[in-house]
Amino acid sequence: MNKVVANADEAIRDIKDGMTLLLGGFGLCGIPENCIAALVRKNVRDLTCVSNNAGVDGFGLGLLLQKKQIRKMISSYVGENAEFERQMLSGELQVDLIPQGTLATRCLASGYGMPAIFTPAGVGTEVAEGKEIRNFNGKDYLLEYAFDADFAMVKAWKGDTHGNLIFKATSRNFNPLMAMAGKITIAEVEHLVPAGELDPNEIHTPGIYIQRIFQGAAYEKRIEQLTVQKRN
Amino acid sequence: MNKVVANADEAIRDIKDGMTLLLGGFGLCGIPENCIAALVRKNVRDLTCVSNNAGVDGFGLGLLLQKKQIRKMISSYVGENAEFERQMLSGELQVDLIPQGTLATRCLASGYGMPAIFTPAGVGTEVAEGKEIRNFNGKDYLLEYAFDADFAMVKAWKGDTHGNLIFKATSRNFNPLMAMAGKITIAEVEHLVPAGELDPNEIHTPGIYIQRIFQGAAYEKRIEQLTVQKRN
Amino acid sequence: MLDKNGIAKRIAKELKDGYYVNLGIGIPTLVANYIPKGMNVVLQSENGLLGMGPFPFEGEEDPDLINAGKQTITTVPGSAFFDSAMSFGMIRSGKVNLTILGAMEVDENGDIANWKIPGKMVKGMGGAMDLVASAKNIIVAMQHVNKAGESKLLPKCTLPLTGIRCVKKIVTELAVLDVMESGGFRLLERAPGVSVDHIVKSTAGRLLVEGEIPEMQID
Amino acid sequence: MLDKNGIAKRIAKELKDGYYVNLGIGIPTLVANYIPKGMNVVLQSENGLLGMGPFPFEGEEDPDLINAGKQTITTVPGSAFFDSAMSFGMIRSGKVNLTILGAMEVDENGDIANWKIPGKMVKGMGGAMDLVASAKNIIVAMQHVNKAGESKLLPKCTLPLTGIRCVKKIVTELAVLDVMESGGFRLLERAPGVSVDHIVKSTAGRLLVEGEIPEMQID
Repeated sequence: MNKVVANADEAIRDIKDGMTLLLGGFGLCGIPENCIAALVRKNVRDLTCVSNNAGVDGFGLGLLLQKKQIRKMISSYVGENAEFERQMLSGELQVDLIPQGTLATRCLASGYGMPAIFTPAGVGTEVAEGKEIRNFNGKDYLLEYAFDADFAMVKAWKGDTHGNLIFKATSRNFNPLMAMAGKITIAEVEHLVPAGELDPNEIHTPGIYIQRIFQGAAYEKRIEQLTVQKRN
Repeated sequence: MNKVVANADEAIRDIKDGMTLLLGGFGLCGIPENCIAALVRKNVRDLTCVSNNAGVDGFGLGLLLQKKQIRKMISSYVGENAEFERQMLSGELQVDLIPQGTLATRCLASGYGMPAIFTPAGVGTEVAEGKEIRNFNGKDYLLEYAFDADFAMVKAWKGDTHGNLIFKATSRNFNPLMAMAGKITIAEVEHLVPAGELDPNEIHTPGIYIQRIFQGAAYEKRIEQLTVQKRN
Repeated sequence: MLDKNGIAKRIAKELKDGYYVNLGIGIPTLVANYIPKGMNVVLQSENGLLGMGPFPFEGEEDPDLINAGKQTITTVPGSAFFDSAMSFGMIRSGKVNLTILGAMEVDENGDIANWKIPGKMVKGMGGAMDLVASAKNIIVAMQHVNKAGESKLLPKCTLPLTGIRCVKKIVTELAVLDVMESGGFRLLERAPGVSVDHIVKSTAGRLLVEGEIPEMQID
Repeated sequence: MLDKNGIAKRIAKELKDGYYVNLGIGIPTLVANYIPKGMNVVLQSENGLLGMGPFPFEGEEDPDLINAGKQTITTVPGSAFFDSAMSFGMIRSGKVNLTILGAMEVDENGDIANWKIPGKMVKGMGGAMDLVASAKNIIVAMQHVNKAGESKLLPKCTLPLTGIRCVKKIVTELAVLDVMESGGFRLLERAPGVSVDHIVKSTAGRLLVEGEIPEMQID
């Protein structure tokens, strides 16, 4: 049950042009830094990336945007990213904006073998256009479909050789969901330990959802909005 | 945010005849022993109980059955329980048998604000009778509805005064799901600690889903099938 | 007339002991500073946290601990982390008691627009559509008029909608209003020093003014 | 003719390295005893465990650690606990590679009946309907004929169904068979000492016997 690969390059070896990728993280928090760097090195192109955000200029998914490797982004909030904006306005980049809870729940649906889910998010808005609406108990819901993605890439705090994962604080965010939703899921971790070292009661993502795992390196963990208070 | 009540009797004080209750546990593992005992003392009647199993003669939900307090059981497997069988065959007790995964996912739906979910379990069987069937990608699914229950009662290993819960081993089972699905959820715990003592990273059920919590007493934790091997 | 902190202070009076609250970006964030002493309110951050605390002290920031605005934060005792599906699960199932968020426009039906201006760069709706579609209790914190001096309380929203029939109450620099079941705004309170006439002139949507309108008590 | 352990041994040969496997109650449970040395197979118990180990030593049983048959068990290194929704989530999403379960009847279409006998006390389907509706790979472990000597491999199940068009392979005390895409059983192997004729006579459903039928290799 050893799922360990040497590094990010080996983990993404069979990712090909035109594939659909799910990437964990919220803003720059909990993003699979090593996998993104390897995608840049491999220079795979025409990617469809499903990720809550699209990184910033020069970091996160911004690195893939810079090299024009992404054809389409499916996100809930694309933030402040000059290159993103330029590509979107020029029509080089397709962008599908979907509600954050819909994004999360569509991943959950994939991981839980549910072909579709109902959510009220977007009813009465342009998000509902072309979608099936159904009323339950007097309230309208949209039918939203599970994702069908070739690969998922997630970042965890700790992981074991069986692929069991533990996330830290709010870097959990979309990671456990996308981990469940990939046909092949790659986990990069800050601390890779032998099977048996993690408490089975504390595991957030059971290894059955993970196909490849590796010890990440040189994490930058950039902060997008540094907000602090002075001691007095 | 202190949700602590003194004991089970206080926790169930406003449960009334005819209500629908969700009860955590699998077999006798992780059942809310103190709450069940209090329901017996209070002698509320005509209950609809949603629980994966129905206890055994003389323990768990068997205690409520003995006193004829249950009008209807919604379960996946009702096991070996002579009084249960007698009441069911005599027509005193209504029994709805539903697939275990359907039971779990209908609770999840309630807790996640999804009015209904799709599952393939039961397609082509008598479970599908009268239910809506829908085909996604060539496979048939049943539409199953979220539960709408007055109270949920769960048993956790550790809990804090805010209602955050941690379960132990396989006593987790249906507990986190039913905890999310009750209009009012009561948690009984083996170890009640002040808010701040549990690691926020290790919490299985966030306190927002819990309305009342108490320190349980005198846990029996009976074993239904003792299976051991001899040392040699 | 209130400043941003005044609006936040007034909204803080809507909090109740035991509430779980989601605060949007902008003025709503300031509400956290005015939670009455001794009142238990737990702040939810939709990126996966219940029990959000203040900003960390300099040097103690943790890149793995941020709020939905991507700001570094801390936790309070009794907090819990979870994934985004559970986070929106608790929002959709109505466990979050109160949502406070900003808006570009609100209308007589309680519709809200706060995510998109056609022709301008669109950043996305984030979690706003989930929040407004699910919350039982939504308070909008915003300026009564926009920078061009036009009312943001309209007969009908002109911008792309975020959600429909969802706004219950509005707190602006001029007034507290609610949205009536039958449609239309109702004036509940006026800001210190602000006349009813000023509020009437600043409100484009139908406005019910009934009886004496009390001045807000915010301190 | 095989005994129960023989059936379990033969089924164990269907395991592959890296498989996640759900074992039903009865003969399937015995398969755990015959996992080839050095092969990595993780056992899933649908009450919320990946990495089920053997029974505990006397005195070391933990009432909080049981399998889906409610038996006290242990865990192996690398195990994980989860709730029942995630457990059936991994089953429904096809992450569990192989499901082995018992049956009262199996038919030419791959339909299976194993939960209810009309007129007898019905205990319930437990997780069986979820498992058979979801698993990509289902092996049935059962006796070829019932106690009355009647075949359990039928043209069409007579008992209430657990699931339809789901059984891929059947291992009995007499034979290994698969269910053909087009319907009908195909004889793959015969148990040591059992004749093809015996199997043909014991099989009520349509049975394809093509060429020489090899004897099972189980040791």
